[in-house]
Amino acid sequence: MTVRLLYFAWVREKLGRTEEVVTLPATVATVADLMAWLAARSDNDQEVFSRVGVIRAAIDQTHAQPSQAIVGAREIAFFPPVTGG
Amino acid sequence: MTVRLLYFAWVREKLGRTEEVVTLPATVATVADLMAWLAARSDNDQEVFSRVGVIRAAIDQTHAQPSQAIVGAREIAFFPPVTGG
Amino acid sequence: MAVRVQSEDFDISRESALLTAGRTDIGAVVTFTGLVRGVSDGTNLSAMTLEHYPGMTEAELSRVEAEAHARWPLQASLIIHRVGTLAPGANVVLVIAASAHRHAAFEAADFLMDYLKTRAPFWKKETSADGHGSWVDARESDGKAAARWGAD
Amino acid sequence: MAVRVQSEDFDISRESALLTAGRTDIGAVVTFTGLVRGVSDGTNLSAMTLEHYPGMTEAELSRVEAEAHARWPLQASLIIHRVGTLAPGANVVLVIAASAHRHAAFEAADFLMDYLKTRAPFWKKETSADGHGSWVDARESDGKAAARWGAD
Repeated sequence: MTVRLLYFAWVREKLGRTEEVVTLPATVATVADLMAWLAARSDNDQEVFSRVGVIRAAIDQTHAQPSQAIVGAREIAFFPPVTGG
Repeated sequence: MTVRLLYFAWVREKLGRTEEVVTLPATVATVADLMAWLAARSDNDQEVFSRVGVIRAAIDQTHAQPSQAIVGAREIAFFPPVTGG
Repeated sequence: MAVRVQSEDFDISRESALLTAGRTDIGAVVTFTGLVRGVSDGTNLSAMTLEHYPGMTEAELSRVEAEAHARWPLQASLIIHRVGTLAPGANVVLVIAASAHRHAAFEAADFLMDYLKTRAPFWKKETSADGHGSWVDARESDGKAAARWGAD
Repeated sequence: MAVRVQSEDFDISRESALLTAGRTDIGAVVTFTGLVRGVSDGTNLSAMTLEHYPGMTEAELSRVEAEAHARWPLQASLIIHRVGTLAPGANVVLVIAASAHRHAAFEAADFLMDYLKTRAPFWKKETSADGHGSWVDARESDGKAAARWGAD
């Protein structure tokens, strides 16, 4: 499965990129799986994606829980808790 | 004691006057006393001032309870419950 | 803190800008605007006329405003109430509460309206489409709304 | 119902007038304006920069607005949120709720702000007077404020 990943705020700054396209192994089924898979890529990724209780995700522009399945997703975003308003 | 009385809204309309100056006997000590004294003047006054639970009063531009003393008042107003806003 | 009773209309942006101009300690501005509705209890209205008690109105609005400042940390506030004859859709009342934080601004504006409605000496007379005039009855719900805030 | 994400400023009166124009069924309009404060946790700020997630922002604001309409009888509503770099004192967000009655308008505007703060994908970065930039942490109090309204 190929999916576009988007990053915002300090997640974007720490990773040093705004977005990327990744091809995932079939074992990556949920948001939590994806975060673990991303964390294993580099020390920098580890620093961001190991923060499971902090980093939030959205699948196709809708908030998603860590347990949520990513099957069929076109776009998955990772970001800190929102601070608008 | 001489005091200016002011009337508003349907109190004003029913009495047919906006204000008047009255000289009160010493026995009229409270707002309730004043309403009873006014009610005794005519059928029209009776119709308005006998409605003790409805008509509100203000002494010198501050809301007043029926039991409140009127001694020293310069201006006493009678009106229906307010409906602004 | 300011209260005004006037026949003229008001401009929300202008009044809000006057309260916040040159300040950077205000994080939240809540405004409430009350308007004349065209239908009252099923009757079409042609106009709403507001009578008030000059002198006491300003005094009572100032007391209500002072009470809000005593209860919430407000940076600024404003109450404008129109009087005279107004058409359906017209502005009647403007309340503004400005604070560092939003909950104080929301609660204070809500409080100002509840207290204004039960304390300020204004009386509404509706004129129906057929020309019949009738004084608006006070609503029990307004008394209950004001009682939410506890004794003062 | 409308949501807008923009870098330009907004005008409260203009937006409010657009919602109420030609209508006589609206008795209450509540507006909330959020502004950039000049001091944050004791630090003087020179600017606030708002980043957002284009597409999701509009979608999420529309969901929040639809939720408010499902909970209260609203005649009209509006959410405008600015993005980009803003100076202290500048407007950040405008929420308007219009209803026949004031309590619905107050509650809906309060709700819209609470939900917007915990749902809409905006992130604030403060720039201090000495040029240091830091991302604003989410406040636990905002989560508690949103939880006041119960599950949706």
